[in-house]
Amino acid sequence: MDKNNKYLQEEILRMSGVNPRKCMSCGKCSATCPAYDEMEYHPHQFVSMVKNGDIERLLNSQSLYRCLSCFACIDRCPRSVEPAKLVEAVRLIAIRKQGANHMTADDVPELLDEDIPQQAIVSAFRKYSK
Amino acid sequence: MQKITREQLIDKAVSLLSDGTVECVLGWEKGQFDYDITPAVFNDENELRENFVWNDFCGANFSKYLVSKTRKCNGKMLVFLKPCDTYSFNQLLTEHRFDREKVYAVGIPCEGMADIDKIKAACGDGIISIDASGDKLNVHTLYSDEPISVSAESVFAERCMNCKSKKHVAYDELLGEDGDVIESHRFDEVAEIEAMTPDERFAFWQNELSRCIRCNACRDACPACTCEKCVFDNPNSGVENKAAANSFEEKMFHIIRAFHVAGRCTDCGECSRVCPQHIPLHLLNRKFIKDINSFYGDYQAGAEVGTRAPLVDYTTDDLEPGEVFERGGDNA
Amino acid sequence: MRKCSLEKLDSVFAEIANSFKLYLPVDDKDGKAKYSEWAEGVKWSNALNTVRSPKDFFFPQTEDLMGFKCSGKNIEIIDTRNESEDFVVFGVRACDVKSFDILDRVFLKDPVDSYYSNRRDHGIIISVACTRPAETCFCHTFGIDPTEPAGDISVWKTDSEVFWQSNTEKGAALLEKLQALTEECDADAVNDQKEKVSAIMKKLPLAGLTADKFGAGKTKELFDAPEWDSLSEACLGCGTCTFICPTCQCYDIKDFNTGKGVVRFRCWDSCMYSEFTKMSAGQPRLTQKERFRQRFMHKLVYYPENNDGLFSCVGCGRCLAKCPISMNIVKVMKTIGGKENE
Amino acid sequence: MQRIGVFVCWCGSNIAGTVDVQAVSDALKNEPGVVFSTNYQYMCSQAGQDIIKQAIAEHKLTGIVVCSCSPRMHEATFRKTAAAAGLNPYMVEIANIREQCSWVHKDMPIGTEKAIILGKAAVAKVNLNTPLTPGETPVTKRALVIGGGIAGIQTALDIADAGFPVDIVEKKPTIGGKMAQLDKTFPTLDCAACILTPKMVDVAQNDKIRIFSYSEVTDVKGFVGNFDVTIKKHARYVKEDVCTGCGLCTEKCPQKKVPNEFNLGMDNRRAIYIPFAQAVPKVATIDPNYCTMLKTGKCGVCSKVCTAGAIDYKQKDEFIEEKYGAIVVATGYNPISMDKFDEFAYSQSKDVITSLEFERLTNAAGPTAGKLLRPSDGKHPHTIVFVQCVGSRCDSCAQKGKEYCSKICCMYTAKHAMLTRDKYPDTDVYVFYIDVRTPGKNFDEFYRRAVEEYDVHYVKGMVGKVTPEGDKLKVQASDLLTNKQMHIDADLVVLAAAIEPDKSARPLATMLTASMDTNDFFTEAHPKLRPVESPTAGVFLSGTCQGPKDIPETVSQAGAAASKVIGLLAKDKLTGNPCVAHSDEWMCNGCSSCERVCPYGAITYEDKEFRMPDRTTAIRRIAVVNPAVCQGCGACTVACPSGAMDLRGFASSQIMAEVDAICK
Amino acid sequence: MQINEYKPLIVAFCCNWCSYAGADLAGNNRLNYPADVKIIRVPCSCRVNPMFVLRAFQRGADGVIICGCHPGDCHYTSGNYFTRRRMALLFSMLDYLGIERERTRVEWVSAAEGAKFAATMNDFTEKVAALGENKRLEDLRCKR
Repeated sequence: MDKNNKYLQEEILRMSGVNPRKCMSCGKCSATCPAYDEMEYHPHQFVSMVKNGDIERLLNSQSLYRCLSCFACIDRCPRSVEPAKLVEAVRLIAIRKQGANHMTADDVPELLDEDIPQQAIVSAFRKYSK
Repeated sequence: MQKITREQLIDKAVSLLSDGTVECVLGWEKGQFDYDITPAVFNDENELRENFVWNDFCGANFSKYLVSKTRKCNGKMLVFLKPCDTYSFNQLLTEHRFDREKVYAVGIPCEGMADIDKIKAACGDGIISIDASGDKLNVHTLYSDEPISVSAESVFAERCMNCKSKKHVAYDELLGEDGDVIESHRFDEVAEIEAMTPDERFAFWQNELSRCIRCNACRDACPACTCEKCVFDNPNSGVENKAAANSFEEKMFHIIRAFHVAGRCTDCGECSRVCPQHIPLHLLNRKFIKDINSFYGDYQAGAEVGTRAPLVDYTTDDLEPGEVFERGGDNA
Repeated sequence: MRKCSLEKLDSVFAEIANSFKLYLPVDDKDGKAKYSEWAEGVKWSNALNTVRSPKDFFFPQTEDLMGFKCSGKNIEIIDTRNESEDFVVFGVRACDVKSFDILDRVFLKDPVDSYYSNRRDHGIIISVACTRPAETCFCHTFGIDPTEPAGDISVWKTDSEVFWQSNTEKGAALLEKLQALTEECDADAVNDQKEKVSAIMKKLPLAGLTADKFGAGKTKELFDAPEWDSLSEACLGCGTCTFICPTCQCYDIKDFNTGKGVVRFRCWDSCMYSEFTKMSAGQPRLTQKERFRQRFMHKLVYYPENNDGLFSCVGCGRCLAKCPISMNIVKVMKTIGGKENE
Repeated sequence: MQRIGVFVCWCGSNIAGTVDVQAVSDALKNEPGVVFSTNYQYMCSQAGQDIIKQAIAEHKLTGIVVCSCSPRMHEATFRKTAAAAGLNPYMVEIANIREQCSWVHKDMPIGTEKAIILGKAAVAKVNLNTPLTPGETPVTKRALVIGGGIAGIQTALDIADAGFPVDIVEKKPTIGGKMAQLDKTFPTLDCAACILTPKMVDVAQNDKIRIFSYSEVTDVKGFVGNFDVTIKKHARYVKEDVCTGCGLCTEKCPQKKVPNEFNLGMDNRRAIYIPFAQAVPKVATIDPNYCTMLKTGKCGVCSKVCTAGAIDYKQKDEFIEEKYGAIVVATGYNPISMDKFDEFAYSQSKDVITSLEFERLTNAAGPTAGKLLRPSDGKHPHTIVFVQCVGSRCDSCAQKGKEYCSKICCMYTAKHAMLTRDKYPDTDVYVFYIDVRTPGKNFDEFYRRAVEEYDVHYVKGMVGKVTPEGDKLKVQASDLLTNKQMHIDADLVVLAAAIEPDKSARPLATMLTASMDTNDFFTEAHPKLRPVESPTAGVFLSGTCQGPKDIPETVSQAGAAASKVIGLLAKDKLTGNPCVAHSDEWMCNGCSSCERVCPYGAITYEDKEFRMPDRTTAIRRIAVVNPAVCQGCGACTVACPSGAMDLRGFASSQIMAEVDAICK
Repeated sequence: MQINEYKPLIVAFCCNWCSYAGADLAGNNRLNYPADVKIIRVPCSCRVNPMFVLRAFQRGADGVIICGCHPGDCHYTSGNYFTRRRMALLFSMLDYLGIERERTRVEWVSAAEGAKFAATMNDFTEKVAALGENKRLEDLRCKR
């Protein structure tokens, strides 16, 4: 694991309070995820990628923004790993990277369509309005 | 001044004696002066009328006597219990130290007892007589022509100033009115000591405990110290000692004594009352009571019969010994 | 007789303290007097008497007698004695001075207790006459005059002056050293005071108390008195009376294993304790009544029997003030001694 | 004064490498009581032990100190050595100068100094040792088995086989337990009933075994070898000895709408019932919650049809008191409730079932007579989804399931999948798994057969949610290996629910003063070396009350527990641990402090007459320790304010002597 | 590290089932800790009477540590729960009397925690050494 990934990993773990080592790779998070098909990396992969320090790849993936923050994975996870919190933390890392946002708040309205859940819109504005 | 009168108590005792309810009466016997009152057993009306007293100096806690006296007595014994005495009474019952069937307990209200040393400090030596009127005590001395008047409250014994309860928790019969448990400030002094630095605390206790002459009055008067044989009298216990040999022995004695009564001490204050050296021994016992309350929840020994004392009880999530200092407020 | 002004007293103390360790009654933070070593700034207590008696100076509560050390299977004896320092005790009341006589008859009788006798030899007692006896005082019962205290030097204190009179050679020698700070005087002021105090003594509640019913030869009469039962009824069996008593002289000798050796020490013991004089066959006095009786019979009958009628109580009144249950020798004397004592 | 021998072991260079053993034996020679001191290369060797024996004889030793390895290692060895030489074995003390000295310190002078101090402490202790003789108590030669499942049955049979009487207490009307509800058993697929019911008959016919069915244990007193047990026999309103088990009443009873617990509520029974055809005892039982006669006093049909006259509406609960020498706990398990797993729609759809329900559905004696039909509409299911680890292996924070692996689910799910495919080749069977765990004889082969021969679709991944939609169950799951989310329209979803100890176990453990872990499984006396004993002497563990296990494992544990019981009952007397508490009756206050801290209930009180020092007599309450029950923890010794309570072998004086010696 | 550091005397009461075995394990694994620590074997931590603790101080110990099974793991089910209460109160009282709180400790060490045992002893010894000689609970007779 390179230095940057290591640093990012520590930051993510600290911010999220998640211990990915508790994951037993059952995949229930991915099984339950409503945005699964939108994602390049799925919730269980999120967990294992954070665990393995494969953060850069995660940061560069659009999957990050496909998570609806519905927290179904948190609710269902038998090991209390809480993948959504990891997603949240990785997003924060992206936000904190000055100018590294893949889009801004202004880009959001354009992307809106009727199928997007309300939760996702709120979530998007929360992320990009600052 | 006590609200209930000597005559009321004597009448009650006489009627219980004459109807055969009790065989004898454990009460207070008058002394040389108005203040040196001795616990005594009265067997008939004459003795009662002649020698029984009830005044502001009847502080002695009778509960402890029941352990030995009920063993000797065949029938029932009448005992007068002040509110604070009833706690000791219950605690002794919890520990099966006497036969409840052999006791007829009459609860009597108490307005607080006077500390003769405080009176002497206020009025000087040579006290010839003390009479009570209202909330004043009039003290006649050899050295003043007029009686010196002091308010009863100003000469209350320490335990009465910090009275924890005017409620009787045990009795067969109650004379006068029952009172309530009182929000007292009895832990303030403990908190003050806790607030000192360790060095100050050590100096404080070194000064107090070094005065100990190991007369054992505290132990022998204590209603919780009813051991058939005290470890400090038992040569096989490894801690036996007759006299204060050095400062360690004093600490050992007082720590272990306080520990042995921890969770059982009702805070009756007899230890401090009887100490000829005026060591504030109640502050050791109260420390344990305060700790128990804050670590394991409020507990008043003797409030009920049959409760489990905190030291013979536990919960699985009790605090760790290392945490006591955080909980007790870190003052060091 | 010599005198000095009250203001000069500290200089006198300083002068004495130049040559001796000087102990005198000093108030502690609770206002209770106790014997403490004098040093600059230490004030003599106004209290009538100390809580503990001065017998500690000659017969301390605990005292190491000797030590021994085992190395391998050998025993080496170690001298631990330290009672060879000269000292002065100031402010001893008449009753307490008398108590030394009583202790002397025990410890200085053959075989002489050398620990006690050494301390006696090295100690100078400066007594002080009483001016304000308390209600608990009954020294007169035993023929003690509180206005005429014995000791190596007797002292009377008036409102403005302190009067000194030596009674022994030791006393005279010490007074000699105080020549510069004191002046020769007559005894008028002292006599005045004596008269006044004697008048007060007659008004004391215990003025009429006598020990006539007690003394040598009364054992048979008093031993089985029925009153012992009720008197001892409330006794807790603590050692307060014994340990504050100026004349109680019982002790126990014990070995303390320090791990590095053994210290043989003696400490006060009390006949009120259930373990007192316990032997392999058990205790001779099994009940508190017997132990209680022992204490008072000893003071009032056995001791006089062995010591020319001298009672082993000096009427200091400490036990009257300190007994947790207010049972004391006066109550015993009045109850056993019959009505005429009241 | 003792005559003590000191024996310093070199343990080759283990001790001698860091400790000057000669210096140690020389130094200890001068300690009080020591009359002999030596050192030797290996004290535990035969030659070393001979040195000890010889010295005991030669120097008339009354106590010995061995400075060697940990007492946990060789205390027993040296005690035997002493005993062989005629010395009381409890006159031996070990100074641990290996594990706690030579192995943790590098410096020779420091190690030597510490070894001497540890030796001195041991000498100081031995000086105060007294010869101890273990107490003896008689053994009641009867065993109690609590629980009549396969574990209890096997234990009882084995004990009875050795000639000891056994009682089985079963809270249900029949013995048989969970195994009676099962269809086939893995990995051999023999029919559960075919192998269980003969054993149940054996139990019924064994004259050494009594069955208390429909009964519970309500009180346990006493201790190993001498338990006094109260058994509450619930009124079944049928005279057990009269009922012939003809079953006529169960057909005539007009109250037909009682959920049949034996079929997990998937069909109904009558208010008077026999749980299943092979029940033992085969006796009808009236369910007082549903019986019209018992509730309203009107009906009495069963009584009328019973030709034997076995019905007794006035029957009362009966309490039986019996003495036992040993108690075996075999209280078994239950599947956990699915209430907290809403995502699987268990409460929303009848077609989401647990594996135990699946057993009943496929059992020939079950509600569908063995045909696999959907509970909702009785149709034949085509797509069946099995979900493993439902409630097992959960994180404790989630507070939904259990942290442990339920152990049996992988195998029974493979069995279910295989049997389904075997019987109904037209079905699609999916098994969603996290891991497949098959450590057992022929287990993995069995699982592979399901995959390879029966084409069961094993998918690595978990089901995320199940949504009933029409007559289908929409199953959304992940397939981790192909990294796809799967959507299956299933007809039946079977949940492999975690198993948990029976609810009756916790109060029973309290009665037995047996300890439990946080999951309410009984704890073993030692997890490896004493796996079928509870830490409470005389209480043994059989089956799933100790932890999840399958039938063969349960049966072998049952046999092991039985052999432990037989070993106990075969003794006429029990010798106890002599290092127990004892109370000095002269000092005891009778205050009950000790009793309150005793975890074993070893302390009782009695009123005893004493001749007091003042020559009067007094009745005093004093504590009495039962040495057979006391385990020697010493909690009472500190609770006792007067110091009346002391512990043999670890007396206060001995511990203080050690303290003194160390602090010299 | 300080040179000429005070060598304290530490008395460690260890329960037979967990902590004593933990100490043995520390030995098996050759985990060093100061020889100042002397272990006394007791059946259970609940066998430790406060009198023993004071006795150790009287006789010259500078620190006393009591080790038992982790709460819930007591070989005797509940012994260490009582220890926990007793020692919590005792230590609080000693602190109240002005005696240094670092001189006493209770630590739960299982039979598997050899490393924890050694680490605990290293840490405790270091803390007690920093306090120096026990002056506040000493018995001068035992110092000669």
